[in-house]
Amino acid sequence: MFKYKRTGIRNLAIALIFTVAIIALGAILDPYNQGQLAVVSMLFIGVLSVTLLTGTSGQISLGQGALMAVGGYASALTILNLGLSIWFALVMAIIVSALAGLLLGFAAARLTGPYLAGTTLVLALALPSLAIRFESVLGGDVGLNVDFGNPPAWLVSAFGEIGYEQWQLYATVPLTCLALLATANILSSRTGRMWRAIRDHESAASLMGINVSNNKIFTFVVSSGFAGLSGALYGLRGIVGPSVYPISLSLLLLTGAILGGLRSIAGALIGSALVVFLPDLIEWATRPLALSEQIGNYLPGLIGGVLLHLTVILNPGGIAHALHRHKNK
Amino acid sequence: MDTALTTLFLGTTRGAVFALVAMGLVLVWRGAGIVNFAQMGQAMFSTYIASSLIISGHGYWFAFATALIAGALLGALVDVAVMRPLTKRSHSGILASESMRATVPVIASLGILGILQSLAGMLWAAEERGFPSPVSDVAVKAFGKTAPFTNFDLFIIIVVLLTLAATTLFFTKTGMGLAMRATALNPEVARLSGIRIGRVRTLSWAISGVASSLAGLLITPSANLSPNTLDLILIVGFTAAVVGGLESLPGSVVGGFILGLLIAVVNVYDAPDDVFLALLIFLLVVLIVKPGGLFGSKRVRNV
Amino acid sequence: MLEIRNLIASYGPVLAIRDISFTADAGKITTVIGANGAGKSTLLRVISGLEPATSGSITWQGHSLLNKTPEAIVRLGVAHVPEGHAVIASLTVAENIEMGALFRRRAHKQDVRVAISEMYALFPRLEERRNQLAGTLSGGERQMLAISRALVSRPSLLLLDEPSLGLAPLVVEQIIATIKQLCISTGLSVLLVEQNANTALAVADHGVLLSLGSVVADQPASLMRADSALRSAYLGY
Amino acid sequence: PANAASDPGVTDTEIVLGMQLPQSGPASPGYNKVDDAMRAYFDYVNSKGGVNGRMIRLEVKDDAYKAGLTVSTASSLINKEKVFAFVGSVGTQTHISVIKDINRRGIPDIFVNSGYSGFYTDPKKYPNSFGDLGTYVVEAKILGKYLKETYGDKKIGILYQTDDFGRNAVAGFATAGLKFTPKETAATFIAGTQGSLGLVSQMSQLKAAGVEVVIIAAVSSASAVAISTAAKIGYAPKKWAIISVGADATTIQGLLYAGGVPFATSAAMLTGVISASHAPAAGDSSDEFVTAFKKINDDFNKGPSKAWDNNVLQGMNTAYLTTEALFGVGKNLTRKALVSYLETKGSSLSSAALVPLGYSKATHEAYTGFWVGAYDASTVLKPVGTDRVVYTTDSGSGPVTVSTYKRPAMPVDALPKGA
Amino acid sequence: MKENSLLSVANLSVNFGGLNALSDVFLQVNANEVVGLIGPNGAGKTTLFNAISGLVKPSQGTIALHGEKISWPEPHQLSKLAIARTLQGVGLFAGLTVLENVMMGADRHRSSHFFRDIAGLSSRDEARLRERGMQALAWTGAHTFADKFPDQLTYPDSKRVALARALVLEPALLLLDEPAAGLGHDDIEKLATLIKQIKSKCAVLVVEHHVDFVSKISDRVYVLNFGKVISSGTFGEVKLNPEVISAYLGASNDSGTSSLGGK
Ligand SMILES: Nc1ncnc2c1ncn2[C@@H]1O[C@H](COP(=O)(O)OP(=O)(O)OP(=O)(O)O)[C@@H](O)[C@H]1O
Ligand SMILES: Nc1ncnc2c1ncn2[C@@H]1O[C@H](COP(=O)(O)OP(=O)(O)OP(=O)(O)O)[C@@H](O)[C@H]1O
Ligand SMILES: [Mg+2]
Ligand SMILES: [Mg+2]
Repeated sequence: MFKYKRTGIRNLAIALIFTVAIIALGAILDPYNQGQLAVVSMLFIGVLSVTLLTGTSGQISLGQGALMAVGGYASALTILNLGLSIWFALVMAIIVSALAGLLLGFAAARLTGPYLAGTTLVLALALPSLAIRFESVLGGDVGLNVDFGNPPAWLVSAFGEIGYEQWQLYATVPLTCLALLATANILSSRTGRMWRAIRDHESAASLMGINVSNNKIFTFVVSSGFAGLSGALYGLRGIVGPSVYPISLSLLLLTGAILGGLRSIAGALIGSALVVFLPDLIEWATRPLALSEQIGNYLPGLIGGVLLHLTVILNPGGIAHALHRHKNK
Repeated sequence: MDTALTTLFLGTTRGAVFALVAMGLVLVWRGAGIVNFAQMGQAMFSTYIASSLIISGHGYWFAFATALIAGALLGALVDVAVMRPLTKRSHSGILASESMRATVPVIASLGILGILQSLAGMLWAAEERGFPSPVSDVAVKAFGKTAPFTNFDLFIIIVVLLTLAATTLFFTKTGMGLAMRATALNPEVARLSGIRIGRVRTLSWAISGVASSLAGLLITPSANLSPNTLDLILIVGFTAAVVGGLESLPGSVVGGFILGLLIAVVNVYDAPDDVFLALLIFLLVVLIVKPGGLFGSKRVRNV
Repeated sequence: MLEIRNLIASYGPVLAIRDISFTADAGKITTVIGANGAGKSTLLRVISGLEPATSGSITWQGHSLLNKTPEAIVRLGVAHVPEGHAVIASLTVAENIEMGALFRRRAHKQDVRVAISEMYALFPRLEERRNQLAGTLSGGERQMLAISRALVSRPSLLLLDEPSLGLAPLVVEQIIATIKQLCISTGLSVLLVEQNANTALAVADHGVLLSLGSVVADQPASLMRADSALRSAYLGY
Repeated sequence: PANAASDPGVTDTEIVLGMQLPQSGPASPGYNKVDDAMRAYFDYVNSKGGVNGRMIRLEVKDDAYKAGLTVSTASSLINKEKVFAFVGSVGTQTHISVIKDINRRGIPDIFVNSGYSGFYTDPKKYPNSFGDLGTYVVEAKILGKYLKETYGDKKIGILYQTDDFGRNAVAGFATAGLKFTPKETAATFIAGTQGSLGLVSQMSQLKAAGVEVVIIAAVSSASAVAISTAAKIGYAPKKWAIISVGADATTIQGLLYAGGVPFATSAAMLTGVISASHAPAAGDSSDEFVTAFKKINDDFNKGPSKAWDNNVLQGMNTAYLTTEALFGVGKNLTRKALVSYLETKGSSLSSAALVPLGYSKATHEAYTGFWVGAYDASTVLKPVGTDRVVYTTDSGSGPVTVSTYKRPAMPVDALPKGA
Repeated sequence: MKENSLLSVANLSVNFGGLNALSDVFLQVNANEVVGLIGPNGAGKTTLFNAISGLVKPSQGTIALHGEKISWPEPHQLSKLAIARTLQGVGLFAGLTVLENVMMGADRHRSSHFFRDIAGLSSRDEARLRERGMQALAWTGAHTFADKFPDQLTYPDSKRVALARALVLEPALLLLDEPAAGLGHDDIEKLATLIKQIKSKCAVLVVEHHVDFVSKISDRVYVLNFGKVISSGTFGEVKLNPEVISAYLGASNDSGTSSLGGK
């Protein structure tokens, strides 16, 4: 029994180790890969939102990209219109996207499987047209310019010259760490257990006194908060606009979650790294073949599709599951 | 008045194509219990095949028939290569819960979509293409006035209604139709009843492949063909299918026409920018008011 | 004659059937009894092709049933009513019954119609509910439907997995009587799996007692019924 | 801060340039030819010994028109490929996501293939970014003036895509005095949707409103759909006018051909259609630039489709300008030097264009002039009058005047050595 | 109506379209009493359960708990009303361990909430739930496989877990729908013993076709036929009722029940 008492501390330790590892890795990588690692950290949060929503509570969303967009716009508007710092903007992003998740959740709670998938897909499609509809506020298709700005002076004086990509990474990692910790805590506590129960057997869960529809909505809210944070960070790389959050972004998150392992945090990390580095990997591997551009450009899409397909057929638990069978079931 | 009439016709003809897409979705749903998000990828692929044939000098109807056959083959291929292995998996681990069993095929079909679009990109991406229509696509003239629809529009509507009639009869009146429904609903019991579920499933995928290829062939003449153009149609078609209840073929057709009209009305009386927003709102309203769709069976409270 | 030789089957690492051999005579009721988890249902599932066998042989009237799909096995005249209420909830009662006869609909059009009406005669309750969705039937009604679905294919071998489950005593009696009747009049062979050893042995001609996936007794039902030592050793009473 | 010794991407033997554009995905058709054309021209330059002994290498990254990806591909070009400068990047929405970063790093961002005026009109904001197209506003002002003068008595309407391109065009027409009423003489659609949803309601709307002159501010694939749709619904406006981006005859005819419209028919449909250009028409075989570029394209283009069209001409011209500027800066090639060269001498760079670049310390707008033409029966854009009159104006509210620029002749080896 | 009755159903009718699944049903369950509900297939037993647990809406009549009328409760409110119900079949959560399954039932006694969970501050509460879960498992004799997953259990064992999960809710009324179905003789015996023990904790209403089992465990039984109560009383009383014999037990009652219903 004793070991259970310490899950909170164990999770904290894991999150801190993760942070230190990423920061250390960031220090030795070249700027391009620092940037890529920053994207991994950002999308990791987004993939965690899928882990929570789909892996834990069994609801599928093809519209996480749209919720990322909500977070992105909320933070951009906070920065540009209220003149507040990016940290405050990120909090706003979480709050506003969680509210959007609440709205969506009301519909989602009544839907299952393919219905939910399709509805969220329509959402992903429809949301960008809001940017055009309310062009004066949301900047139309040109979007809103925001960025991470420059690293604070104390950081530079402590660590010396910090490149832009490196700063993106360092600014993101603490938030990723928090998201990781929060997810780990949710999964190892009653909340996560409750969501899993709903996923496995709705009516049995309701007989246990769980208000199934409220909890499904709530899962959407929490997951949307994660997605919003991820989207805000993603937008801070340069711009918040419709072309930053296309439908394919939602699919990218899902792909990452599936490839890595839908039910585990490690899987989410592996999956995010995979989707970000896959194109680089493919390019590196096919360079000797001197493929034509037309083939080369579509190759990541093809291989991504094939991987997704093979994972689902051969190993639906994803890489994490293959590495560590029977855990995090 | 004139505008209203135009809107009505526009909505009806567009709606007919959406109906066809929705029917393709419903066919697979009823035959295999899966919503096939790769469907318009398949349609795109077979339309490209037709287009390449036409460009290289073959006749339209030859290309048309080839595309339908290609659609059927692609549908069958998707079934054999993807969905069969998926259904053979034991229901343990991640597939232990029903919600995941409903989710995983969706993901698999998205994988197929990615593969098809990338392949089409590699093969044909250099430019966007037009696509010809089989019958005169020029506004019908009567009593010295131009009607707001073309022969091709009439052709589409007739094709859709015929397809609806044929498939409805097929499902409700034939043994194969019953076999398909049984297979989708409970494969184990179906097999124990002597139904060859492998064949039945493949057949329903093939039929759906034909329906969606047909949709591809009929929609591209009024638009263009590129690896991604049919994505939007799929989303509209999906919405139509859900509005119709996903179970019911007539429902999907009605859903298609409703959405065609909705989109026409938004286009004409509001702004095209709002089409997808309108789609989302409409879908949400339908699902909240009638979660099973307009024609879906009422879901009972159940433990 | 159903002949099973050295049959082994497992679920992954779990060995559910370890080396089973016995024969079931044509036109007779053979009952397979045993405690929970003895492997009774697995045995039936292997015979009907739902689960693969690891090794061994199963032959029915000279046809090997091994490595055949369930749908092929049904066509050899082997019908299986699995555990639980195996009906299709979203189809109507009539459609469920019709489904059982689908594969014979071309070759035996006339007879299928007759078979269907026989089922309604057997279970009038189902006729009343013809157009109701099977999912809204009561538990017992569903079991009746499952049995009808199997019988309507005019099987020569019927695999029944706990048919009494959820049925009122009266109905159980009636079903057993019907099956017995069919055995006599049409030469139907039955492999009956039951928890309820007494009921089963009372109607069966022959009994096979399983324990932990192996056959521990294989003898005429009347003998087995009388053997209280056997019962208390393997069935707990 | 760049200095001669340490500027990346330049060695004694090589200059590395970077470009990003949508080569795959929904936004790629047409544009995916620009990079192949540029590379063909650079290969030609290299075959002639390069620029001051340096071979030009063009690194191209596909961003699939996803701005999120653009940030990564830009970083890859900067940090991995270590490009000296960005050249000819395509895509307004995607370029916005990186323009600030590129400028902050002091990397030249030259000949950007976007007509969005926001990139160029304030050099203090983006000191290193220079345009390559005339802005949509300029073109619309000039085209608008012509249409108003010629068809002022007719009902004029517009079909435009609701993005910066369409809206800039509408703004330009408004400056020229052409105003449109939404839902009546102005029809809109979301960029990219015409490929799947068609434009029937838009064309029906214009028809119902009795529009006699239809302006199209959309990409070529949409123009093709618009024109063929109008034919289908029995709508025959007296005049079509298409903004140059959407008026590539080759693309339109190709689309229509695949749609079963023979080239002869589509040529007839296009005959008389009005458009504008800052350069000679792609089909103008009497133009020395066109013939020279066409030959280079035939000899050097290795892309999947090297069919000659406006996109190829545009790519060739961009590469030509780039070569000219690199020669112009001279042996001591630094980023600072390139930027200051373009700012001070850029306006005297010559190219196929019939107007000079508008570069100055005050603005980095590219071409400030257009000539108005109409397609002839062989789908070559011909001046509307007897002579080609090039007009010039700015992206603001300045007047439209006749340009006096005379394009310098092309060097015989098609290699510009700098202004 | 008796004062001390825990559950009292009065005058209850349920219709499905034209079908009267229940008509004018009166039924009472007192505290610490096991009441059996028997009747032919389709008599309306499950429907009565469904009405009590809010899954079908009665067309008339009242259902009262501790004398207070309840109507159309949402399934998740049942546990607040101190009603627990097992599912026909088993209905365990496949992705949760046995212990976690039971901890779900203990949830009613939690003191943690989302924000404490997300901050990682609920380990003490977890420990408490775990302890309760283990107790309940021990009660039904299922504690030895606390860390297994449901698909690793035998059928009788998973039934035990399901029972533990219902008991840990500490219900006042436990509804059991065919708990003995599919169980072997031994396990039925054990279940019967268990239910007799449960009686000290709560009242039990049980639907079962296993007549022997019903006779063994129930203090009183109600017999339903065609939606109506045709008889009630101790099992010994009702089994002599000719109507019950002809509708349910069968004519061969004396010899038959023993052979059909077990030993
Ligand atoms: N799907 C499965 N996966 C893994 N093991 C299984 C599976 N089904 C059954 N088993 C195991 O196989 C063994 C035999 O099970 P089977 O269902 O055949 O027994 P049974 O005699 O029919 O029992 P019951 O009377 O409970 O129906 C048991 O140990 C059981 O736990
Ligand atoms: N949703 C429904 N729609 C229509 N009829 C229904 C519905 N639910 C139940 N019925 C009918 O009501 C009757 C009573 O069903 P119920 O399930 O209560 O029977 P039961 O007594 O539990 O029988 P069993 O012992 O066989 O489980 C049955 O005839 C059944 O067909
Ligand atoms: Mg069994
Ligand atoms: Mg019941």
